[in-house]
Amino acid sequence: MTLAISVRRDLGTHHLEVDLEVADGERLVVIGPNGAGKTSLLRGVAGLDPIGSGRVAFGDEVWDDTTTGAHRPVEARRLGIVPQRDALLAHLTVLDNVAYGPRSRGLSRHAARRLAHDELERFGIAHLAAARPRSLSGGEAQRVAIARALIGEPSVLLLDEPTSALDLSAKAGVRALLATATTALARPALIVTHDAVDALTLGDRIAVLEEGRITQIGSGRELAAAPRTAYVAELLGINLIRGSLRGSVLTSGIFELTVGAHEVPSGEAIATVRPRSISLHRSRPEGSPRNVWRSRINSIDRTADRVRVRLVDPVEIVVELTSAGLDAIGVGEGDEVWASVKASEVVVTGG
Amino acid sequence: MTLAISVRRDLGTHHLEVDLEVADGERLVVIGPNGAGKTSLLRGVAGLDPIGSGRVAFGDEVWDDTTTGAHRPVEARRLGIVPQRDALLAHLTVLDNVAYGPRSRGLSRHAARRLAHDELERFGIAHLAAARPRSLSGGEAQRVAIARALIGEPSVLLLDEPTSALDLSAKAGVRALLATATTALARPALIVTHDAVDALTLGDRIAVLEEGRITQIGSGRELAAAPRTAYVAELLGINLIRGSLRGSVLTSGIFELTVGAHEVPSGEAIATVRPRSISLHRSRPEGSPRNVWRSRINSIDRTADRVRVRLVDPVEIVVELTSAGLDAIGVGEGDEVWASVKASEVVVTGG
Amino acid sequence: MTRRRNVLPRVLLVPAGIAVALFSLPIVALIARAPWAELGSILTTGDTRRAVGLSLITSLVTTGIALVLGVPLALMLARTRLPGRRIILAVCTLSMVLPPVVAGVALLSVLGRRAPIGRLLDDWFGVSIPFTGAAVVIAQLFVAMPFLVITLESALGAADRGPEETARALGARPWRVLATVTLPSVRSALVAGTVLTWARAIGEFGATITFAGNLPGVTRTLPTETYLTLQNDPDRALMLAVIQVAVCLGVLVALRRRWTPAITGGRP
Amino acid sequence: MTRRRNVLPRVLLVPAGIAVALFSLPIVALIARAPWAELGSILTTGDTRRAVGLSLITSLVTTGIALVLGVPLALMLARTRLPGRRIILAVCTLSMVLPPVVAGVALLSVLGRRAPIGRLLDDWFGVSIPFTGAAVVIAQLFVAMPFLVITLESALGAADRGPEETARALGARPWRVLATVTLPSVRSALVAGTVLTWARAIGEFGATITFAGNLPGVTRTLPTETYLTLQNDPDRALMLAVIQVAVCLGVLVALRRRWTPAITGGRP
Amino acid sequence: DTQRLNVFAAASLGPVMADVEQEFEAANPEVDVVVNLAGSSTLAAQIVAGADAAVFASANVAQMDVVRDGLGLGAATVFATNALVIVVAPGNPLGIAGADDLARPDVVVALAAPEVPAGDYALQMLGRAGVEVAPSTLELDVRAVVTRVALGDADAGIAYLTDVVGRADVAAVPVPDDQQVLVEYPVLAIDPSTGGPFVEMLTSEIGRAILRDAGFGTP
Ligand SMILES: Nc1ncnc2c1ncn2[C@@H]1O[C@H](COP(=O)(O)OP(=O)(O)OP(=O)(O)O)[C@@H](O)[C@H]1O
Ligand SMILES: Nc1ncnc2c1ncn2[C@@H]1O[C@H](COP(=O)(O)OP(=O)(O)OP(=O)(O)O)[C@@H](O)[C@H]1O
Ligand SMILES: [Mg+2]
Ligand SMILES: [Mg+2]
Repeated sequence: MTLAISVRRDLGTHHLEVDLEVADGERLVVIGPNGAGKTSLLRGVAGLDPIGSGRVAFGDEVWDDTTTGAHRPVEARRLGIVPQRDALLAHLTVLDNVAYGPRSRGLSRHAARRLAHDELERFGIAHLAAARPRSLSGGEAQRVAIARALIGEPSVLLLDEPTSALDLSAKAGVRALLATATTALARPALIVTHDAVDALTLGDRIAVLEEGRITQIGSGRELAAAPRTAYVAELLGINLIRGSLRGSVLTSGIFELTVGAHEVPSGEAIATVRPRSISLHRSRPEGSPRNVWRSRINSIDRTADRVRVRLVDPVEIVVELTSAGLDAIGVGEGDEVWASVKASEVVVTGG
Repeated sequence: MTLAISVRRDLGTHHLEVDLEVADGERLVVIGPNGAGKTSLLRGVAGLDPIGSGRVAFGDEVWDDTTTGAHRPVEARRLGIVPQRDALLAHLTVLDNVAYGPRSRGLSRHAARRLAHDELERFGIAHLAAARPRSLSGGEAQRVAIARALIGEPSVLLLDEPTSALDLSAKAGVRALLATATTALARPALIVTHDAVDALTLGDRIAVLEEGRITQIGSGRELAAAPRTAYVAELLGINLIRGSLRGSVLTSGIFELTVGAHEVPSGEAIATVRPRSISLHRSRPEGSPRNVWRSRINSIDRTADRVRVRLVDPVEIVVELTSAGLDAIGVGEGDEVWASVKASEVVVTGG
Repeated sequence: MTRRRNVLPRVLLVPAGIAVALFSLPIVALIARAPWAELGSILTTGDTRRAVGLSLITSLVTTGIALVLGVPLALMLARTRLPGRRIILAVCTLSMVLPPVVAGVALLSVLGRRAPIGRLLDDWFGVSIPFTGAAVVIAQLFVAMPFLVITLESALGAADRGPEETARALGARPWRVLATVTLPSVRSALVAGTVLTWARAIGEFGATITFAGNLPGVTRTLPTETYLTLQNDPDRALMLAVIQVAVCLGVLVALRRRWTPAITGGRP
Repeated sequence: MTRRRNVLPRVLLVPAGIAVALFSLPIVALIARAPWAELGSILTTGDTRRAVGLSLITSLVTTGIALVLGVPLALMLARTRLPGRRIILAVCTLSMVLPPVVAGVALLSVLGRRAPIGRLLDDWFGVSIPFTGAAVVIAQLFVAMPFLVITLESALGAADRGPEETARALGARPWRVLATVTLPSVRSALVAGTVLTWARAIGEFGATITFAGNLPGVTRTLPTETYLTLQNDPDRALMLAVIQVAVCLGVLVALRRRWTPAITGGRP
Repeated sequence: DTQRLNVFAAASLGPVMADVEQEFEAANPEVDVVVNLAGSSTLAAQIVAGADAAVFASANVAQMDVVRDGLGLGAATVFATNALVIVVAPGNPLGIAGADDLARPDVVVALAAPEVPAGDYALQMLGRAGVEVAPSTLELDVRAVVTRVALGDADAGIAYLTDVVGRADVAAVPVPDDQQVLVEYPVLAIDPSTGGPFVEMLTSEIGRAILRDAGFGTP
């Protein structure tokens, strides 16, 4: 059964206006900047926050409809839910937290605890069964909350940043468990995350929510192929420059970029450049690249063997190179550098 | 002044045993798996949790010494602190939360609010000044908490997963602000994180905490060059195999790996292999690689253009390849594959 | 977990000490002045034992009924947008404000034999409430239940609603939310309100005597007995008061044993 | 924020309704029976006005002192590991359990001119407490302060300690933590306890008349006046009780106006 | 500069004391009379505990004796008397004619508790009448007995004559002389120099007239 969502709600600084459908067995990831309204959307679908005006339906079960006033209370929606904060019931043990749902749906205490225990084992946290939430570490608490959401046979999964407190291997483990569980359940799952790997790994489709509106929706591959906004591009580690195209030159403010072969008509257009295809130089480089400009290093993010250098002025661009490569140039934050990229590496799409 | 920490405390399932020094102006990142004791360590240093037995001193100020019973109360330690959860005071506005520290240290209400307002502006969240914490999104709340920690002139910064709820661009921004602020302050900073980019970008040194003990400490470069534990290796995206070395063969259980040229004596040894140097094949490959084995795909993590394939059986190994590369092989989770790596790509160090 | 440092300003010990003195000195004086020699004779008196028994039974019944009626009322006041919310809260408080004797008269004006409702009860069921144990309980309820309602209402109003939302999201129906989340989250206020109600009920005297009357074994509670004895034999009355204090202390300590660990258990 | 759905089981309306009836019917009956024709003459009587004034002043003074003494005591009980913690809590409760007249006798046994402390005060400072306004306040304190202490102690015990830790970590010293975090976090219990204390104090009568006497303009409070009038002119006494109810309602509504927004303001 | 005179008087004497106070202050402008009204036993306890009382007017001899014993004082003066009556509803619907009718099973009787004077007197009276009564309640003071009958929860009770004088919501059935008991109100000047004049006025013709108006007898 399909989860059909249509929500219009005032969030103070902006409006939440979302229309979405999540099919049975589909994992829809909602990703977006802080304050975009992801949590508000999820809580609206759950029935915990008002939806303003609109309609939420699961198959032919109407959960909320502000035109008819129909409302199905939260507890009757059979949700598997991980709230963004304060997920656990503080006065219950971990075991009883996980057993709470099954017990609420009518299982005996014994059966519910048994089920909960199995679930905890699946998550490798059975040793925490008797602990109280207050004494758990952040990551432990989050794993308990996820276990609790997956237990029983929820109709719809609503997970709000389920992996934000997890360490790397726990993240991978939880992602695998989530993938298995949602596939086995064959129910709609709505997953909010900030983590691009979560989104690309788990999301059958990814909806990008910015300032209350969905700016792009599609598979990870589709998004990576043609990111529509700077946020998506940054998320996927791609540079995006909006500008006006005339012939083979895209102009964005005072910045001009010669682009590769294309069939895009003149006018508003988007150019994307992979961070690895840009080179950095200490002084003006000689040679073939058509695009060469002077810029300043704003910040440098490091991973084990690579660095991502963020340039600002005249345009924001991220450049990825090896640590050794950066050392060879010998520049740091705040320094001036020259950047270059071949026109053939600049892909242009319609605006 | 140096922050000298020596803590021995029972954490229930394991012991926290940490000796650390953080120099003035140094950013020490503590990273480790969930439940390792990072938060307990930070709270111990802050004076919020007992340190069990041991000593915490900042320069010649003794903050805690269980042999003499000396204790400096939390409020007299002039901390800049971001707790892992429930950071904000729920009954105060955002502005008053940020102004709380300066006000507590004697500033007039007006001056404290003015300072707080400036700090909020620096973080780009001045529009939230009048909001109550309950109405903030997760990421907004976290930014407020960080702003609050950096205000005034704290002696020591203690930040517990300060970026976990932030979106990608906020993360980069906050990292930059943190770097600037700590450099300007020239005070010890202890930063707990799960995020390898945070650690490598911010950490002058990185301390790896596993099961209550520090298993490795050094600069990011040092860690990347010779990871000592599977956790560090995974964090940095490197494969690590412990085994016993005899000549050019490292044996780990039933798995044998031919390693590159080395001068390591026989016995316990560690081999590291970069995920990109391993190839995957649908059927047994012909040709030069010395190491070829059959394995099974446990999980696949995706980024925009690359995938990380986790193999299990007979040994846990992560392989990184392009999405296109994986598509070309045409395998998925649970499938059997062949893996190969050249001996020269397997680096061995002493155990 | 080891040494936990005092986070309170030291000076607070001074007013706290004065408060303790204010509470304890009169009790100590009472105990000191009481004629302990008479204890045996008082304890073996049938009147005293009947009064103690009646006081215990009626006050516990009152407390039970107060819970059954007062908890729902507190929930309604705190959790729904009842129109007359504030007025009801204020009216609850008024019964504490009335001098108990007036409270008794007010009760008689409703449930007395000639009063509107009392007459109906008498005509239809032949039931007359004054001069019965039921009247004692009603009088105690009227003056003591507000403590439960007001204490609980304030705690419910202040309690975080997050856990209730979580419980509902996990599929818990209203009754289950109430039993497993709402009430446990205000447990200490519930205990405090119950103790206050019970203590006020067992000490009640003015409203009881006015509404229920005073017949040994039926409506003569320990406070009434004490008051009467005070008329002729003040010393013996002090001994009765000491017995009252001892009985209450016994019940409180027994209750605290059962309740306190549950309250403080969660805190490190 | 728009429609918030009822999360309480509907059936709870039944007991809640009974509770409201129990509280309100006697008050309604009182108002119905009171001789409203006499209202004018009563209100213009100097005695009544003096009694109302005295009741208001003493009960408010009592409430103020109860806050000054009771809040520190509640803090000590809830936040430190005082050795006699439970005993002190139980003793607080005992003063509620004593019949008020006995409480008055107990106070006389400590502060009477012939009693240990009273004699010292008399000898050293020439101060005699009984039959003064101070005695009225002391009697009210003795019976009313426990409500504040117990309500507040339970709320403090249940309150999350996290915010206090945060405040300290931000550099707040104990007094500041108290004023900006601890007390605000139990604000609704503080209000409830204060209201209970004030209501009990302004309704106090047995301990007052015994310990402080019944001197017009000095120690004759409204409940005492009502009691006396009840002896000689019961109808007029009912009218006095209605005046008492009206005065209290006025104060409560005035207080609620000031307090309630602060309490409920945070909740959506 | 006025001199203060504290009169401790039984609550039932309230209206009488108010009138005497007026007369006394008129005659002695330099004196401010303050009347402290409460139950006799409360007053006795207060005086024994050291209260600054110049005059004690008790509703019964026993509490006066408590004070005399406690302070070692001489004899008191009886200044007023009272008589018992049977209180019934207005119009006496149950036709209660005397003590015998109080034993009828259909009559709900309220008495004062034997521990308080009115209850003691009532028992004496019933004893003289040779009637055994099973009361429904033993009130703590005699006014409560009247209230019971006035509200209709009791059909009859035994109270003082002064309790029913001037009341329309109850009626009184007189008690024959052979069953009547002697109810005496003693007064004592605890501080003879200041309290003496007040006691004098109370026992003078002025005081007696006030007492008679309120329904008391005067010795
Ligand atoms: N009750 C409320 N009152 C006022 N504003 C609110 C309320 N709830 C949410 N908002 C505002 O709505 C916006 C969206 O909040 P929401 O929690 O949905 O964001 P989010 O996308 O989940 O962000 P994050 O990634 O930081 O968790 C925020 O700017 C927040 O301040
Ligand atoms: N008060 C306590 N009582 C019992 N166990 C505790 C208590 N506090 C912490 N622990 C245990 O100590 C361990 C370390 O907890 P801590 O919060 O320090 O972990 P962490 O390294 O911060 O983990 P995370 O990354 O998940 O936040 C956990 O296993 C936790 O369950
Ligand atoms: Mg959110
Ligand atoms: Mg932690």
